[in-house]
Amino acid sequence: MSIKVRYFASLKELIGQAGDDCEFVSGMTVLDVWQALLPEKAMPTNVLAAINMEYVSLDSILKDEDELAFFPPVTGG
Amino acid sequence: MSIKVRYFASLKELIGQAGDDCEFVSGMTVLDVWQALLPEKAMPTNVLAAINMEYVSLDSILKDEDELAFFPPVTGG
Amino acid sequence: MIKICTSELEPYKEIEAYQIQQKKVLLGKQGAANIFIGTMRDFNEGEEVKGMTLEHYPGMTEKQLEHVVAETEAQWSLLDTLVIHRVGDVFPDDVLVLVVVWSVHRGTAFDACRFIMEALKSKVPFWKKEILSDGSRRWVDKNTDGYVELS
Amino acid sequence: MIKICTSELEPYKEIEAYQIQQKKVLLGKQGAANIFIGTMRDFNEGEEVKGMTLEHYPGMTEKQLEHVVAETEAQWSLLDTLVIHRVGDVFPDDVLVLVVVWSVHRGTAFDACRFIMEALKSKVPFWKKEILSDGSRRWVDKNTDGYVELS
Repeated sequence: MSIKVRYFASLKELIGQAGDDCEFVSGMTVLDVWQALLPEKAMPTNVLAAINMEYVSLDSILKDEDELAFFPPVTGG
Repeated sequence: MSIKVRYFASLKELIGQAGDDCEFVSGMTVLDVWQALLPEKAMPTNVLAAINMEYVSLDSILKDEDELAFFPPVTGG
Repeated sequence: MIKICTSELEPYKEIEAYQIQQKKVLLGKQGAANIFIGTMRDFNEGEEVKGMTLEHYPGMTEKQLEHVVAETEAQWSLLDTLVIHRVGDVFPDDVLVLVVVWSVHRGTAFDACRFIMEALKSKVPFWKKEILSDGSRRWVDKNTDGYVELS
Repeated sequence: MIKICTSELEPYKEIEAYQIQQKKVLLGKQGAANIFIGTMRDFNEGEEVKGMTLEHYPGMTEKQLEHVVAETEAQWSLLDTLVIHRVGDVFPDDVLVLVVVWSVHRGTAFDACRFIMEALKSKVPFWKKEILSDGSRRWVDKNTDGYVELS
């Protein structure tokens, strides 16, 4: 009963780790996961989120065993 | 005292020759040269003209020894 | 085809190899190819840059590249596309990205290649961290819009 | 550089050779290259085409290509350009034209490469005569506008 959480790039450095696990609670949103894991860190305004490698909004609801990623704006190319 | 005239592509075939010489007359225009050399051939509406390898309009005035070219719309690339 | 590349990206070798493989799709029909090659510069935002690390999100990067190509193919009639992106440690003059679009007509190839580049730069998870000449490191903040940027 | 080519045009060899020659201009600065390759198709306007002859106006063709490149360089800030056009007898899948633009930023490279292609197709004296499958020959009438063409 958990969500696998991953952080990338500057956000990984800001948080100081590459990922975490979050206990799954039915109906929890992307923002709920951030607040559960990082209660003292305000979410930067430009953070992007993905569930199972697809972009989602912060109010998206998670399912058990989902992979949730947080990362800064992309800068490839 | 002459203008060197050149024809290209489909125009060369239409006229049946690659070029011609035209006696130079002071003040003569591009159109005058066509009419002097090809009195029985109406100029096709899309013909382009160049004097010394630069595009010109049909009322441009020639100088002695100029090279005058007539050709159809370009189709390179 | 899309590909993530962890060592030197040699764009012309990649294109030639791919064209041989895709003969059936291209021969006789290919009227136009538009190719974009993005290369690492030795300066950015007024600072000399010695090197760079390209991070990505394995799995999601490929998935989002596939989405970009699918979206492009839905919008234009293309013969084929090739997108290769470098990851890991890179240095000035290393090729970072290659996009090739083959089509029957030239307008399509130009439009679609540019669309892929813009979508890649705004949607596909890659992140650049630069190493400056004094050894300090900084993350690149965000990509510019390539349709409006000034030269 | 501009060049008229009377035998097989091998675009990637040409680009690689030119890049080595132009190292001083490109190294460190080249952020973007946009490349257009035009290739002969085996059909046109509903007919199978077996071959083609590309006629040009020696002297004027080079002069007008130089004008096109100068006009492009006046409009955008570019590092370098390469334009090569094939003339003479060609067959399906032969490369007819190569345009490369190197610049610092990608928008510039895309815009300038496309501008060169459109200017080349509307202003530079080349003419195509096609050989159809029944052996008959026909002149290509006029070029389309690559900014508005449908795919």
